[in-house]
Amino acid sequence: MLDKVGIAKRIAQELEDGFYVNLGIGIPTLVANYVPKDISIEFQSENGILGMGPFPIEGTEDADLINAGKQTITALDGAVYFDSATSFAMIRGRHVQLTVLGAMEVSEDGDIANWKIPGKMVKGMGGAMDLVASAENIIVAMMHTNKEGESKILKKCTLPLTGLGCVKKIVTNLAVMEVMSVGGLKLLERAPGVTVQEIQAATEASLLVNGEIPEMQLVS
Amino acid sequence: MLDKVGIAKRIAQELEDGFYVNLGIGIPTLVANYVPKDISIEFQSENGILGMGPFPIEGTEDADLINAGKQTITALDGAVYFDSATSFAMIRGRHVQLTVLGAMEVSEDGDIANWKIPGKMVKGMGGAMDLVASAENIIVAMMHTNKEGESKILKKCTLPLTGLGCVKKIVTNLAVMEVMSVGGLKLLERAPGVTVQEIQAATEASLLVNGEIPEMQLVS
Amino acid sequence: MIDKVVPNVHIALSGIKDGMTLMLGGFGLCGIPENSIAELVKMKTTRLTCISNNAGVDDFGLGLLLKGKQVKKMISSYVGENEEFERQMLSGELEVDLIPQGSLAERCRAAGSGIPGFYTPAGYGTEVAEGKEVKFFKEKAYVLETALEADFAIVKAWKGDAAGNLIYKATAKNFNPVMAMAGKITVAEVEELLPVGVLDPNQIHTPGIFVQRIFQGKTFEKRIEQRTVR
Amino acid sequence: MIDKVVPNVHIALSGIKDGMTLMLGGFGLCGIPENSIAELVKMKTTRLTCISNNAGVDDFGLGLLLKGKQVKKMISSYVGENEEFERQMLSGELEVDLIPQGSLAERCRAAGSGIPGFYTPAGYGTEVAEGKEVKFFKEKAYVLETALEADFAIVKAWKGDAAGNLIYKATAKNFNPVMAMAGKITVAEVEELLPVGVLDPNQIHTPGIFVQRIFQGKTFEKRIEQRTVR
Repeated sequence: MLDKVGIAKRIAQELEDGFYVNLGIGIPTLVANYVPKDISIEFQSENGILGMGPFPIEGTEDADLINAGKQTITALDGAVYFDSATSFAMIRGRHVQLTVLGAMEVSEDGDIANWKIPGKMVKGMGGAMDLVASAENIIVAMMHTNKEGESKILKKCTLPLTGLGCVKKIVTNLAVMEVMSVGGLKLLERAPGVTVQEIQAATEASLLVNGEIPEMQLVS
Repeated sequence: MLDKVGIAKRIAQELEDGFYVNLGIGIPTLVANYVPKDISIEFQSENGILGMGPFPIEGTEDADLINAGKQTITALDGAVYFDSATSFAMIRGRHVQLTVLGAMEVSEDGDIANWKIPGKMVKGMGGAMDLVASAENIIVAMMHTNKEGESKILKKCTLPLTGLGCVKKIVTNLAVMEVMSVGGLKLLERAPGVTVQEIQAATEASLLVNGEIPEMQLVS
Repeated sequence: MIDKVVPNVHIALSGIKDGMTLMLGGFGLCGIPENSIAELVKMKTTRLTCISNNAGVDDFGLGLLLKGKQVKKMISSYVGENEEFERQMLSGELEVDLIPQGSLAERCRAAGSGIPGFYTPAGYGTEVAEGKEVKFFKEKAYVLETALEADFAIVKAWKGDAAGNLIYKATAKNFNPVMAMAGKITVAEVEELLPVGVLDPNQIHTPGIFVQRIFQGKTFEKRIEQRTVR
Repeated sequence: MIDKVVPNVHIALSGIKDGMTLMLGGFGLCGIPENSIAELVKMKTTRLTCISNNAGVDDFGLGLLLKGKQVKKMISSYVGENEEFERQMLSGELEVDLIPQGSLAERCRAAGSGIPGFYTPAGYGTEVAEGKEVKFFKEKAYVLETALEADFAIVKAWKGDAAGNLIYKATAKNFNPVMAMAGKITVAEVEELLPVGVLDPNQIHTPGIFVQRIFQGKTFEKRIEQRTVR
């Protein structure tokens, strides 16, 4: 079974040379720490920066330079700042190749719910609805089950949707799954030490298990 | 009767302090030479400059600095360059207060035709359709009649339209007329030495003549 | 040159009345018009509709207007970090309209650009699209979103000149340029107000035509919401 | 940093094939991608659809492609200054689609922004609106215009860096930034190609994400169409 860092490491394997990538808050943010050394990636933050660098060295924080999580950041050489309309032109116009987001629920049709729990304080969708409706490639990073042990990978989402039929791949603490174009999920990989039966037990959605399912290969 | 310079001088009286103004090619361009000294105006050219200055001094022409008529120009202090989408955001968004355009025909409903003569080579509408559809205040600068002496101020335009019901005022070599909100034109001023009868004879459109019509006051 | 300079924030905001709709630039606490917000608190203007990506924190940014119960309605994409906001929203005192961030930005730009409506994929199939026209282009569904106008747009820039030309710094740009286009009256507060002719006309982010009033801000605290270091 | 530099115009334009749709930046002869146009002449690619505000003059700019009968269709707002153009158009060899200039610019931006359609007042009540959907907003009529895509967008900038970031000069900016957003593949030719890190990230007009290939142009004649002096 993976921890959050393990999920991030596995998602980092999905990065390809030349990708512009938008990382959501939470587990997705950790992906930036595990970019393979031999490829070039640029991170876009929807508040208006391309070429986002690491957090600043203490004492050099700049209130005018933050990421979408409102954290102080730095800019790499070649970075560029832009306004919010241009930022979402990049996202909606599919210039960003990969979006990694967290989710509360994902359905077997690739629906995603990650912004609202009825009865609880709603903070808003931020840029999530634009991101999921637009990106060609959306990977969800999430825990497979909730605190009560119930599956978050469902036949149908029960929470209000963020987007319809948009998730392409799901990476959880237990497995890597693909959303098939005909609907339904296909099990691609098992987390280290996790059996297919354990994954099936934790998954409410239809899950196609075809042949031998390999264990994830994670470099430390 | 006015010449082209006279028409330009009369239109210059319509300028108000703080106006951003777009001048079309031909007579409208001349208006820039007669801006009253006591007001501040800025000229927008739709190819991407605000704060357009006079033509350059010989030897200082810059191929990268032109107006919408493709003429070399200069930029005043406070000028700014922008792309074509932003330029038409200014125009469509009604940030430009006054547009002065030439026309082949204008109707009593404020329709304007100035881009196409069937059977002749069509060069295109350029920015004219955006300008007429968007501007709050459009003044047409034109000769009252064509070379055959026929009225260009008509009940209905005969040529393909550039815009529907958009002209607010017409300044010709003979008269100043207003397009009334109920339709029909109202005669506001006579050119020096021109009688109301001469104007009526040269105008096919319905022309309201109410009381004494003053002669234009042009400072030289 | 058309001079847009006003001597202070008081005159810059004159004309703002109870019940008006204001746009306020910024993302989180980054690039917000601090001086204008402080003046709005003093003015005690009420029943405001505020269009802003976020709602500030309890004791800074738009949180200050919420504290004084000056806001009737917030139009935002994310309103997380604010307890008073939560209290007023849950008690029904405060109306909240949540809009996807990209749609919010584009709706501001549309208003400033004379485009009354446009189609976006964002929100299709969700409650955000309820009651909105849906149209298919190349077999994909899009939602019609409309221009979002404001009586006043209040933005914050880094440098500006008397003609109203503005330059923003780093990610403090965010919503400021699109909101600057959308206000019936746009007010800009700047860190540095320069004479006309100093700014390079190639480097201006917001052309002065969009700005009606500009003033030199007195103080910029520029509070950091999430100070993170290596 | 994602490196976009290609060594020359030949490699920059590889993949352009007969029958493709190209966008070409520029207004008149100002800010046109001269080096790329010269290469297209050499490539002898035919049946091109060219989206460009103007069509050049007889012996420069897009006029060179027209002369070689490489263009099947022009999509432009104004095509005045070109005798060969007139001849081909009147003889029916050349299709011409004339679009209001503001709609042309916005349709390019829309394509690059993932907005499949928007409403504009331009052309309502004229032949430009024939067959197009009309919708009323606040009792005013608007026409639906759609995104305009291209296989390749070819733009010309003043300065650029290896990441594809671009800065334009003066009114040579014009259609270049919106077309740069709209190409499936966007090629930028620049007067000055600089190492990454030299350009101020606050002053970039076209973020490198929109550009797939960038090269240093060999020669820039920058011909003046209407030399006017005081």
